[in-house]
Amino acid sequence: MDKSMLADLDSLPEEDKVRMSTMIDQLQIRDSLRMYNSLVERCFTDCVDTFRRKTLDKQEETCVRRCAEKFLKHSMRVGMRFAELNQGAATPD
Amino acid sequence: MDKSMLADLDSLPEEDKVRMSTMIDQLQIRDSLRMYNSLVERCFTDCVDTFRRKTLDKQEETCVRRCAEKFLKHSMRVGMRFAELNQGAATPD
Amino acid sequence: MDKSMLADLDSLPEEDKVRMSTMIDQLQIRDSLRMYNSLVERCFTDCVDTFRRKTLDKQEETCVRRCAEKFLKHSMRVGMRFAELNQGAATPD
Amino acid sequence: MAASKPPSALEKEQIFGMAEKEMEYRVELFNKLTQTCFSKCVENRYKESELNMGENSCIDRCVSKYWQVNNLVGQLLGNNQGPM
Amino acid sequence: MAASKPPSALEKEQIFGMAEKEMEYRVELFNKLTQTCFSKCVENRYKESELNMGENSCIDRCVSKYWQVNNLVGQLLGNNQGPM
Amino acid sequence: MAASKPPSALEKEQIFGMAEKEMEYRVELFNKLTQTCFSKCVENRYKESELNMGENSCIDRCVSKYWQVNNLVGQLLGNNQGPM
Repeated sequence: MDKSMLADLDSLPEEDKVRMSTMIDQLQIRDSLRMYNSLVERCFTDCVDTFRRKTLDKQEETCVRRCAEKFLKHSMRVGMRFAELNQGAATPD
Repeated sequence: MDKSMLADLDSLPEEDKVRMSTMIDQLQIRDSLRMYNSLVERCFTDCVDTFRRKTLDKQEETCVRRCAEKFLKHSMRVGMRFAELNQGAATPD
Repeated sequence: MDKSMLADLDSLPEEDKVRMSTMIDQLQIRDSLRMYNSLVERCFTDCVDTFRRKTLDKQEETCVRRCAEKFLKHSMRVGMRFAELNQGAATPD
Repeated sequence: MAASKPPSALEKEQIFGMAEKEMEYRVELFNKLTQTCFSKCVENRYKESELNMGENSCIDRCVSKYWQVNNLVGQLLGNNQGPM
Repeated sequence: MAASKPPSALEKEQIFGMAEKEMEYRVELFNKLTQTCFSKCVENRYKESELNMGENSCIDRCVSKYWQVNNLVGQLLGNNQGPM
Repeated sequence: MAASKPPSALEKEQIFGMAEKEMEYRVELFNKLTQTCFSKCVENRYKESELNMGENSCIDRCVSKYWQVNNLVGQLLGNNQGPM
């Protein structure tokens, strides 16, 4: 969001700020549900390849657990780097 | 949707129930259009690989028909299994 | 959008036409931002494969430039063909 | 609960918003499951338009396993039955 | 039609909603077509920034065939010109 | 700016709409970056649940390079810092 837009937001009355923060909350909920669905899809695709039984075997379950943990750690690391770059973009440098 | 949320919905006046059912309809329309687009993309990708002419040849057309029919049958089967699992999840098991 | 729907729109008062054109503008903005994100993802995936340094080397940068230019030219060409087909679909032919 | 005072306009927006997100989530889960199991189970030469027995049983097991992966990941993230 | 009585608020919402879904559908169709034909027709080493003749004619034919597949699938699903 | 007259209802809709599109854009950028760098950097046999040193440094460089590609494409399209 660039600064002129934020200036416009400051001039909005209280009820609009509430509306804006509700919108942000809703987008974050949608975003985390999407990330969840993508994580499930990726770990399923990478870990489950045989369909002779209808339940996960031990090996598949271990694979899914590790995949999910790795993905979450990865995602947090990317989030930190991404935030640094976003801040850096606002400074002269 | 969990039960507490449904309880909240029950306490809403008639006009909100109409609004909710309109929202559900709209999401279902959007969903079926997206599924349609995905089906077209998949069958095109799997069946069409040569671009020496601008019209589908007989073989490509047959492939697309079978692909679409298979996908629809698949999708219906998944829908039934998915519904069973959704119901099972609500019971003690 | 088929004609019966457009006929309905004609019968709407001025403020609704404004609302409709605002909606169209918003969808176009969202669309071009999505296209932008897809372009970045594709060119990154096709051009960047080594991670021994944290900055793009000359070769990667050249690859990304060409990829983006090709994609934009491709996208414009597809847009023209797509528009022709859309118009053709509305005429008897 | 039905006897409690009616929700405010803002609360209503939040109820509608949550219901919408929840539905979008389920639709997306279904769509990803459908696409993934089609890729895993259905041969993509399309020699016939019927699903054969092998494909059908593969689909059933694939849906079942996908569901388990969904629940397993939900547990890891700290709730019991998926994200909601 | 323009002379008929004005639509109610709910009818208006439905008209707007349908128009929005229809536009989203067309945008998504265009985007998928663009991505798919780029993958099928454009060499991904990017040795130059121009599309060559072979790529250009491949793109034209790819768009045409994609359109036909879209219509063919629409017919199979029971309407004549795609989903709308 | 804060002293100028308050925006009209339509202007407000446009401000909210633009802010929403901008946020959706950033979320999508982050998601694509996350998925792409996971594919490029993390071995997908999942022999352990920790990211090892090689993976961690690959991720940092991948994020940095993705960011540069994003800016480079933004410049090509005629603005200086990405699409907004």
